Amino acid sequence: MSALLEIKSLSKAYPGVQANDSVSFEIQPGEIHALLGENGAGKSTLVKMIYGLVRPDSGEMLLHGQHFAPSKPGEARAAGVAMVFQHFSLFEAMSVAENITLGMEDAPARTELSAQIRKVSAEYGLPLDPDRLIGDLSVGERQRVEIVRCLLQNPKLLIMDEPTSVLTPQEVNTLFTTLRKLSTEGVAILYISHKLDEIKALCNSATILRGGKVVGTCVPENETARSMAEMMIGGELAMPAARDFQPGETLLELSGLSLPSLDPFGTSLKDITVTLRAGEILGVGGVAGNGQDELLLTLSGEIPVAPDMVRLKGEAIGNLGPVARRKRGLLAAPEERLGHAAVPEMSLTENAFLSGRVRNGLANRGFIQAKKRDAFADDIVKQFDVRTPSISNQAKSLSGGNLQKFVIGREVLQNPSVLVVNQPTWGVDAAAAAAIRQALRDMAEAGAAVMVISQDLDELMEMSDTFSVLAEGHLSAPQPAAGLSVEEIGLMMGATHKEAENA
Amino acid sequence: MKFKTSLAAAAALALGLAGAASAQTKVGFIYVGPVGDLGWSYEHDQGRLAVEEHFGDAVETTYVESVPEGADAERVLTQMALGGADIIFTTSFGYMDPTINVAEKFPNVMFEHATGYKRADNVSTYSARFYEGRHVIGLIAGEMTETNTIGYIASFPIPEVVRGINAAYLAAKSVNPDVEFKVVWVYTWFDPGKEADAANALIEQGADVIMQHTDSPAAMTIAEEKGIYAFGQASDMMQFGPNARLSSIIDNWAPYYIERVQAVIDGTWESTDTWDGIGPGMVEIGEFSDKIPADVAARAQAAADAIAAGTLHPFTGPINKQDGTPWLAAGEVADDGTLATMDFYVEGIVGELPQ
Amino acid sequence: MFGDLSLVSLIVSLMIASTPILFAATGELVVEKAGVLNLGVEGMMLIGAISGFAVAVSTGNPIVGFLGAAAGGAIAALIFGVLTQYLLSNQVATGLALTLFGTGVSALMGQPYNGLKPPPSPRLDIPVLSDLPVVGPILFSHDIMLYVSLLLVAAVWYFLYRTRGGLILRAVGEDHNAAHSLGYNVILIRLGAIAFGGACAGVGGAYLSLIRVPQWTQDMTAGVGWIALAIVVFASWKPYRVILGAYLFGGVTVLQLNLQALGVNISAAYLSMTPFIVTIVVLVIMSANRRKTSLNAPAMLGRIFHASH
Amino acid sequence: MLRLERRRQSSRIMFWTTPLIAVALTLIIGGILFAILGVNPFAAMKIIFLDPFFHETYGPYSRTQFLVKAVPLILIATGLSVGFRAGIWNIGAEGQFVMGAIAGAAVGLALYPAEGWWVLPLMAIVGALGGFLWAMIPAILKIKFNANEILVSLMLVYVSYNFLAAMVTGPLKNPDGFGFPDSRNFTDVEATTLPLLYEPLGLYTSGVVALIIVIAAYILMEKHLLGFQVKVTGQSPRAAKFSGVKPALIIAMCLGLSGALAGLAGLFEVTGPAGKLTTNFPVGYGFTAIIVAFLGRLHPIGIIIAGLLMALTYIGGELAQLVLNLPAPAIQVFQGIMLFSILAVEVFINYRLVWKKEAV
Repeated sequence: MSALLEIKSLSKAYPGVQANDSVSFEIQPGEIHALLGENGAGKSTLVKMIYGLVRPDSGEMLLHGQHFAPSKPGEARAAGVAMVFQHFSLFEAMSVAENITLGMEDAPARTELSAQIRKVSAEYGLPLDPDRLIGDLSVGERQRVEIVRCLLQNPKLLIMDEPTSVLTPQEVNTLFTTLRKLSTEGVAILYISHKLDEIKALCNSATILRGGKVVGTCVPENETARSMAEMMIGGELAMPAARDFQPGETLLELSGLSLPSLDPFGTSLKDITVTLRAGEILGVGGVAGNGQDELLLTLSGEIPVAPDMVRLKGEAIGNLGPVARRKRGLLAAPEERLGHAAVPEMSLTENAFLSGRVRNGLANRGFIQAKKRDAFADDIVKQFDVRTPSISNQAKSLSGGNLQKFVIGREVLQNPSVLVVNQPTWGVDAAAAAAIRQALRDMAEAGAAVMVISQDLDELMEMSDTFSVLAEGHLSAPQPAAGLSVEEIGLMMGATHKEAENA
Repeated sequence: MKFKTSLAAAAALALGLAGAASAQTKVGFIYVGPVGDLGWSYEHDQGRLAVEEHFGDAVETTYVESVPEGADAERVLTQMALGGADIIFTTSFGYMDPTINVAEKFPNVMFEHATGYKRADNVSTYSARFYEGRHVIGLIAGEMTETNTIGYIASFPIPEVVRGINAAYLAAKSVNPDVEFKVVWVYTWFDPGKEADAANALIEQGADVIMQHTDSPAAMTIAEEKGIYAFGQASDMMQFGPNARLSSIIDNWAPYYIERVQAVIDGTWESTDTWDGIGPGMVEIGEFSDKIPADVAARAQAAADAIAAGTLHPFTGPINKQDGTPWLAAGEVADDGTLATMDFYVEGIVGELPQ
Repeated sequence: MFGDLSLVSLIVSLMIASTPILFAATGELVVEKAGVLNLGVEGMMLIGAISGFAVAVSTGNPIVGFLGAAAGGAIAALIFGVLTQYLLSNQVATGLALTLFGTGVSALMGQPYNGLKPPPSPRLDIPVLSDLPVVGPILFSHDIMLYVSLLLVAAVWYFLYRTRGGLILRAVGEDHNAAHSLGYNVILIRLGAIAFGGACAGVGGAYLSLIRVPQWTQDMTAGVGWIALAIVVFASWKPYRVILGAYLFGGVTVLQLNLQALGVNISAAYLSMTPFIVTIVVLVIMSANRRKTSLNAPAMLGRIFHASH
Repeated sequence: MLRLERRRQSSRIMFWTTPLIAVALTLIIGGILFAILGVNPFAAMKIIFLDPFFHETYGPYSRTQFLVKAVPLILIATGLSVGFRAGIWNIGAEGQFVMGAIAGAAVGLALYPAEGWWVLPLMAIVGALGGFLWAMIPAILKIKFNANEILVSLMLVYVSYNFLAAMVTGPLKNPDGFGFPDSRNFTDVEATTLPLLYEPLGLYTSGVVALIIVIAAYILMEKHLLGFQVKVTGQSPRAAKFSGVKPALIIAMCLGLSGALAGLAGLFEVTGPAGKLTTNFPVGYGFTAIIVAFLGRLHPIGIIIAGLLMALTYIGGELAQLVLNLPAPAIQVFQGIMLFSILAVEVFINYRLVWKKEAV
């Protein structure tokens, strides 16, 4: 059987980075092929070249044995290559049908398309209403839109970039069923993920990238998650040791925290009640778009609520803004590094000032204390091993991991009583992620309370003392994390989903 | 003594008033609008071109257009004077103070300020008795209207404009006792779109003859389109309304400009206050359209001739003010002082004069 | 007191007074739907007014003149397009520069055309129909371009909401990164929208110089372009509401002049302010509902797009 | 194929060299324009850029006019730049300029013919207040109703023009002015005359005030928390909220400050160079200042340079009209080209041009 897609020594360089360095591999029809690698290993660049978004500097691709060099996604789609992006290419203010049309080459007329969407989506167990606005859909449903859009074009090769990072375990199962069905129909799937258990369960073969080069291939069935991880990072994986958890006094209390959504497509928070004690790390799991951003905003003070809804050490502070909350010891680190936690165009010193001003006294009667500010920035860079030529470099010039270390370090070094972090290690390489997790643990050890909102269940399992799930704006009652299995968590997510639907 | 005036005077003296020795007579003009406005500034520029044509190489003219009144005008005037101008025409009311200020610094340069009231040894003022023209076209309008409604597009409520409305109204009324004036104030000298809208509004309100005291030919083109009558303002505007145009009041600055430049060349220039009308040709009545019946045309022409000869004054009593209080007794003629500051409507005009 | 105010003729003249705004605002709506904010409408209108006038005078054909106006407006808009789309310049500043530039260029171009009269534009005087009372003058006896302006709004609506091209254009304005990753050429689509907006503004300008006034005079738009920009927001980016907005503004303008002509005793200076004040008031009402506004407003309005790969 | 590539770090070199490139571009394109108009481009450039300083006849005087023209532009642009850096687009400084002048002038006329050192400062305060309050209209409408400040502030310009017309033909009309539409001349009374401090440079008190304000603006923007908050708001509104900035406060401050400075500039103009209120009092300083703010890259020092440069093109442009008979609109086009050039090259601070060969 001849290969569906052959990749022959593709290379692509960006300023300062060799994104892909002579990458070669093959995909057979019907094969589910995993592309493994850490962030920055070159996976995304590679699939973008296959999809026609990026042009290789050198090398060649063959599709069905024919020379294949798409200059734009339209050409790739015409040749039978479809792609589901990690960040969906969906338009919130438009309907499902409109979104699907936009991703198709020769879309049929409206009514016919709607019928097709209903038919195909039902066939593959991904039901969709073509007339709903994307903005009103959950993240899982949005992914369905992306997949159905691909399926409608009868692809020969389906590329999926980190498809499960936004799904509940149950949704993951549904997706896998769909993908296996496609595979039996002869569709090849190029599957990018860093979730090794899933790859073991789903993929027939795997190509491993590191630093833009192919460093190995394997049959995932025959490997352990650990062995594949070590191939990815090129070294030994250190597993953290379990921690003793002795809860102290109550620091943060949320009672009946509710928030109608401000943004037309946001999620509202519904009656969240939970307490955080000194020394505790509370992991908040759940799929993005279920109120995670809103929860962080109400805790950071960016969205004020009724005073009683948020209490810090007994004081009602729900109506206070970020500055007043910082003064009292409640700090937060939002998910989005560039544009929320940090200002891209500003230097690290200015970004240190951004949230560090209040607790570290970086301004006197409104006048900026430049020396103190720079010293603080310097401190963060040193203690958190932020790799940057200088503290006067712009935030945008740092790599994701380094900037994340800076952002977390900035809050940790302000010595908070309570720190709320959203996705602390998203898109961060393993070493930096480990450092960040360690810093958060150390803080809890020293008597602070930490709330970690994350979609990475592994991370939550590794760090949390207590665990709860945020779904459709509801927060489940926290349970001790030790001993929870993924299945149980899945059920928690499902349960909250049901609760929400019944509510 | 103003603080700001002494400075440039010093500068000018230090330079020994450059250019004074030049053989050519240098004539400067500053305009408040673009020369392409086809109205006020355009007609002054026609005067400048007439000067150039009349004197040929003996004079050199220069102009700066679209000069805002105030500080900018003062600067441009100073630069003109420094550049060796022998005589400068400042062609807008708002140039009054700048003209006086600059004239103080350049005693050897002659200044001619249009429409103002401040003079000095080297500053003359000149203006046209447009109200004389308005009397003539008022007569025609009064005869030509069938709806007895005359629309008047007015710019700003200043004496010049008020005088025009009163003169036209009195004349129209004298030939048609039922005539009514509808006045729309547009608060701009030049906004073709708005002037066109105003013309339309007046037509909707029944006007079948339009007069205007704004600068663009927009109203004329609307009148042409709607098949009613209008009069050219500042320039003849024949091309914009071959059917609509009954006559026009044309600003003809050329004779005055030529005369004053000649005076400079001859060394006979002295400060004067000129307020000329139809007689000396500063106000010209455009050719009568053949739409005007012969008898009407003859009467209008007779009135124009009488005004030119000084035997008829458009403001001759008895005239009451709008509120009914007497202004001029029978046979009494308005004095220039009252005319220059006129801020009231005469009896019979409806509507309130904006204050 | 309002007895003399004929509603029919008021409507007829407000339609004429509003048409330049309608053209320009409809064009700008398309530009903004693509995610671009072009504040240079005034400049493009002036360039359109003179190019349309010049072409109409030299060919003797007003329709060719309008085509020339569209071309002139589009070319002016493309200066803005190249600067903002390729050189990533700030859209607010570039739009203002375009107005300054357009004002000057149109005045230079217009010098030979001062005082000329354009050829008359064809009118739609359908015999019987235009003599009907009320509907006759309102519906059946205008110049052709007035109908074109209404057709344009309908066409823009159809394009935006019923065709694939319109869908793509809206997608670009909604999320340029997503549109880019689906393979749409964001920059070219935006350039197209910008050129279209310029063409519409140009035609709007030419409506002034060829029909409404009709003559060429320097700076003749006198702020209409800015009003057009306001109308787009106030229409909350919906084509049919642009008609409403433009006619409302034109209506207030015409009404205040009519009230003066009627001799209503309100100071003329204060009456002259009313169109602007009414615009502000309606703008406020339309904006106050944040949720609705943010649904209609193109999410990428005024944002700079640069493909990172 | 040429394409732009984002720099990891903004280029300091380009930050300083792009203005020079822009000037070079302006000279080239402007030169072509002048050549098309039949004017020797070298002569035109010399007259516009050099003669206002060095011409033996015009220079000595033009030098004194430079600040007269530049100071209001700098004053207004400084206020606008603060707002622009916060992403708040006050396009209506022209209206605030007019309202400031009217408010201050009204006080002066009410007190007429009062003598005393306190009259002018009082007028200045009321003038600034007039501009401030006029700018608070778009501010409040934006804060309360989310109304777009670009459009509201702009509509208010037209309202202010009509208001000015009503004032000078009504309550503020000069009683000794023979019914003409203007106010009394403030420079006829010493107490309401803006003092001219140093004649050879045309330096009015307003120039000193402007300098102090520019320095204060620099300190505000570079050394003070408020300036920091303004910048964060402009660059990243979400990060600003995260850091604790209250958007309403920034909106009110930015519009209020720019309104107050525009109002102050209006009052200085009416008590100094212009002398009185007329319907033609506004000459577009409020609009030109927007351009000056951008030319100066929204930076206080840049704005001083840009204000002087803009003043130079006005004064030089008038000389070009006078000497070369260059039409006034040509100068407008030239200014437009200058602004386009500045905007076009700014991209190279954050991006660089790379040559990409077509691969595959």
